[in-house]
Amino acid sequence: MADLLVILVSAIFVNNFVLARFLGICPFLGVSKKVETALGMGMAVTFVMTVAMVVTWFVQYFVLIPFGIEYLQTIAFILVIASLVQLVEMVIQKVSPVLYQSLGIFLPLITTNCAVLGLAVLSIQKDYTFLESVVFAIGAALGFTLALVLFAGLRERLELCAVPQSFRGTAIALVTAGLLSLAFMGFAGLVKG
Amino acid sequence: MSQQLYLSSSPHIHSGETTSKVMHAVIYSLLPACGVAVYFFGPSALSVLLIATLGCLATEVVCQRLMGQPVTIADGSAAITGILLALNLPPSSPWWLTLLGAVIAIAIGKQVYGGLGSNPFNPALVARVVLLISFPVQMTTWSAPAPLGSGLDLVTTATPLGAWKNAVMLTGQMPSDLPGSTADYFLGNMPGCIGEVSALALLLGAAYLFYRRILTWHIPTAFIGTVILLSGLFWLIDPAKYPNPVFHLVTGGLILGAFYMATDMVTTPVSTRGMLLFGVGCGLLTVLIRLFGGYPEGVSFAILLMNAATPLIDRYTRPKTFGTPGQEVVR
Amino acid sequence: MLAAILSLGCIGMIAAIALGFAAKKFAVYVDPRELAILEALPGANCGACGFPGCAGYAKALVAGSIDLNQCPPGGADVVAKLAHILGFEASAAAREIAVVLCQGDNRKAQLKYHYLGLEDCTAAQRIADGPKVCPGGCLGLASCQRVCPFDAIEMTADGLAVISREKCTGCRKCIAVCPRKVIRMTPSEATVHVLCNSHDKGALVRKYCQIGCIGCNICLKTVPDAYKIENFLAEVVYEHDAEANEALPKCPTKCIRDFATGYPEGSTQLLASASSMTGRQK
Amino acid sequence: MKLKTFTGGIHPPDNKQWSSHKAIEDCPLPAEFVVPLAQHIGAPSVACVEVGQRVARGQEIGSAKGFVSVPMHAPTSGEVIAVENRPHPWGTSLPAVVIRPDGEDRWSTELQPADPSELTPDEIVERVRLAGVVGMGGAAFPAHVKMSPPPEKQIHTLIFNGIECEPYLTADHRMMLEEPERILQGVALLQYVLGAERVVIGIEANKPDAIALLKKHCLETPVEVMSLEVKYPQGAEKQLIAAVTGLEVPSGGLPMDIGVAVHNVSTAAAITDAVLHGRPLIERVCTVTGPAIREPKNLRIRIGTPLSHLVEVCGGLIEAPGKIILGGPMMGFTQLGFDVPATRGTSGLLLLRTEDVALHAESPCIRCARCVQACPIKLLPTTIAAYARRDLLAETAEYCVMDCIECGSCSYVCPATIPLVQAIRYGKAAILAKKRSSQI
Repeated sequence: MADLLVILVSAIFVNNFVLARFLGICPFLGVSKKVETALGMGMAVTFVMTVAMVVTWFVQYFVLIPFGIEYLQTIAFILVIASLVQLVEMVIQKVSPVLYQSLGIFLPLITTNCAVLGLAVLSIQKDYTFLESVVFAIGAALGFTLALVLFAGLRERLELCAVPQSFRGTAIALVTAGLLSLAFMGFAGLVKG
Repeated sequence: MSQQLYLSSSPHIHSGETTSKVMHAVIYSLLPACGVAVYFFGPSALSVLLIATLGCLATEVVCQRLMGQPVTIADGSAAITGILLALNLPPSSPWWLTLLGAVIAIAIGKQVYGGLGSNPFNPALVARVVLLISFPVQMTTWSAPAPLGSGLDLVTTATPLGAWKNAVMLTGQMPSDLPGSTADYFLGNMPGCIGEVSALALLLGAAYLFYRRILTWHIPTAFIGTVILLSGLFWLIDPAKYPNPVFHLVTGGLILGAFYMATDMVTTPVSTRGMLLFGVGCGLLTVLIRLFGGYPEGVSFAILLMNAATPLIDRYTRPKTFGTPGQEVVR
Repeated sequence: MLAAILSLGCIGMIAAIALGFAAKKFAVYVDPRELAILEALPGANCGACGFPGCAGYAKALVAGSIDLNQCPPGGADVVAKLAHILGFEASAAAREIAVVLCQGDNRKAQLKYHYLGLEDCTAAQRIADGPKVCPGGCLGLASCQRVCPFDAIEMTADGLAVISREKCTGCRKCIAVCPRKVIRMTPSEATVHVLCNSHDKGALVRKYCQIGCIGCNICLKTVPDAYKIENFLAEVVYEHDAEANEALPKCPTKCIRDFATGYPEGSTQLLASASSMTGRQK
Repeated sequence: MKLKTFTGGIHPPDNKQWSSHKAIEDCPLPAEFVVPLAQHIGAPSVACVEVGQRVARGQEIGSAKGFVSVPMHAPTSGEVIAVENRPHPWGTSLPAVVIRPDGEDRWSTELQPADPSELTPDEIVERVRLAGVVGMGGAAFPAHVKMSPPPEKQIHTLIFNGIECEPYLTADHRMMLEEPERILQGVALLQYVLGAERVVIGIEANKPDAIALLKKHCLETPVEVMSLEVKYPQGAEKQLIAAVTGLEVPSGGLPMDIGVAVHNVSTAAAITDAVLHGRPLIERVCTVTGPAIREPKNLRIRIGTPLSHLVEVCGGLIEAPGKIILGGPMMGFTQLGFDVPATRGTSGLLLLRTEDVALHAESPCIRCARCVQACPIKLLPTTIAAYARRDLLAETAEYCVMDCIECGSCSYVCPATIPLVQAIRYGKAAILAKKRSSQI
């Protein structure tokens, strides 16, 4: 139980996917202009990460290892994750237009996101059990959401600031992301994860 | 006659308080702490103070010139950043480190965001954290104080918090011989950053700011209160391992942070509840990092992290508008 | 090797079948024309069409509830493309650009009072009808400049808005925001304009502005077809303005300007090229 | 004992020493009266006299148009010399009736005194309406509208506003000192009409003489004289209600929604005149003050007196003024010159020297939150202003811009001297314009 907590805290704060591992930077910069959309994106990522983790774990231990083809891990994971996300998107669009409006538009963005793939690869590397993998996925996703929402808040505020012309937009966003990452380094050593 | 007339929208009178008056008051309030630092650490502290302040002013001028904006160093905000940065550096900082810090603080911490009022993070803390991560050796080389006239030389030693952390890392126990007494810590007779050594001088300055109504009680109280409560809790659980709350209070940068860094208006929430929340957050993170983190001192990181959360805090702690029922409107 | 090919192939096959099945089973129809139109539009999301962004305009076009020529930034090119997509013949919308009908900057036109407060024309206009004596002149507080999505408006050092003839796309946002209605849409080929917006009598205009139209009728007498005068204010008749510039040297207050020869005084904008400015096709 | 008040607010120097000790003087008649037809909130009245017509003092010269409107009356007897657009304190030229006095100052014979004990509440309200009485605190909202709430909104508390929290102004203060009977008669009439159980006269603690005097007069009556903490904007309707009763007028609502009605003490005096003597509202007390005027005074002026005449009566100017303000310095309107007339809402004429005009250049917001602390409505003025200035109307509206009472507290305390109130007004106007255009 304590192990699971360590994994969770480590994934959220200490080894935050965005701010410490620098994974998933594309949606971090792309979908962080408004807090609402950032929250939506965070939920979408949480959902996809958890589902992808489950599927890739099974692929790893029931397909790749039995057949001795672990070297195809990356390709196999991309294949599985991409089609999974596509599938989920289509289903949501048809079944629940309301949910699709709030969540669905983000799904294509995460299809082959490095954060999702990185999560799968990392948890296999660390030899996590199934349960640990799922907790790790949730922690990573929550960390991603936290970073995204914090960042979106900052960017909303920057909209009202007199940022010099040459720094507007992505430039200042990257500077801010850097500083946010610096602040997160304060968590270093908090837990050994 | 109408040529001389001024017309404007109401109101037509003003309190007379201006940004530069506020900034200058903050500078005055920091002078006692600077004085104590120079007394205990001698010329090296003075040079760090001067280099940091002048460096900040110069960087501000260069940035504003480059961007074709009016130069506004007279408002005193850059000087405050410089002084606060110096107060957050070890007295033995080499000149290039101090200067680099000044440039980072103003250029990256402030001017790229559009100057005064736009920066989301406290510029002095941005610089301190960048330096701490980039130059850990220089930034953690501390000198024991050598009061003017005592004839002592500056000797390298560890800060009380650092000594505690080392001992706990090695033995899991509180060290038996922490340097100095609580009274020493309070007066400033201990190794540490230039500005964090004398709680007394900082409190004097803060009292002046309270008198001028530039500081409100919310953030310092919530910050320090949380630190005392939480560290007290751990102390009660295991006094052999965790230091008592007073130790937390007077060593390290808590007083400096709580009264001067966490109350930087630009980077903190505007509503009362927001300020309290901000202070509590700072306190929590400070204790967590101090007791369990890799760094012996967590005040800077805690404040920066809460700076990052400020827009969200502002958003969710809007005061209840007069005449609206119950819960405030949250988007 | 075989295992690798087979297992990956199987995974791929399963995914493909699932996706194919889902695509059929869960299909949601989106009009392909809508996507094509969105592609063709400039994508500035300026809102000049009156819809929230280009996507909204595209939807409305497909629904057939709106004309093709509602996108000024796109100009004739886009109209042609849209017509092609929707199967119409193009009815080219004439390109119009906005012109500030005033040259009375803070040096040439008198002020009523010193204005203190918000740097915004609408806000200033609410205080005793604005700080300029002239009831129609440019207030110079840059409301139009801030609202222009194309960075086409320059404020001179003496507080006069000047619109770039190259950058203006005719989106009319400045017209909507100007509290004095001193900006007007004109045919883009017309270069001669009477730059005054005051309907006051000549004697009064002379008192407060050095460069205002005093309604003296000289331009009308010089080139009768090209001008008309209403309420002491001359105006170019853009349908017959071929010889309008002949009145220029006669105008006693120099309130008529031919943009082919340059922008109003104080503007740092230069004519992009002589050919594009003087190229009045006949 | 801690005095009651509201939360938020500011403490500007009150500067009432210029005129608070000066007894009210009758202002001599000017050479010409300009009576604007729009002087109140609501529909302007319509001129019902012609050029050349002789009018008597108190005769109707503009008739009300609609329920939220009041008639206008001749301030003195004389000849109508013009009905045309004249400069108006609101900043533009608006229709006005111009009257040249004949010096006789003859009352109209149509005015009938009445015994209030024989009048029904409806008849009293009608007499108030015919007399054109409006709120005299500054907003000039027709009084009869406030006196006839819909039947489902029973008024339980009636508050009289003797706060006069605007710096410099002393007109209400002098009224309370010199004419307490007139005020209290009006108080009794209003209580009778509205049937309120509780009647409170709220006065700020900086007018101890007025508090003592009114307390003495109210000894035998159910009227309660309440001393309130000195704080601006205590005199704002919603803030006064909060201070006295602890109730909050709902956002977008009216005091009558929570069973409260607020009237100015001077309005009460005007109601007395209207009901007892049938006299319309043609005069009011106005404080002429400020560092640029030679002799600050409290003047009883006729409505329509040009400001230039007031300046003359007060000994002229010491120097050319930097700002001419109608009303108080916190919410008054600057004027282009002295050719505009005083209206029913003119509580003061304040003349500032050029050196008194706050000329600080605006600097960036440092988020010091003073505006947030000062706002009596608990808004975030700096945030609203920032959104409004960028024309982000949805966000502006969401931060409750429409609840702003434009008291000016935020601008007063802002160390960056940002024109917060003006930006908020701008945002409000833009939102209203958008609403209107979407309705059409």
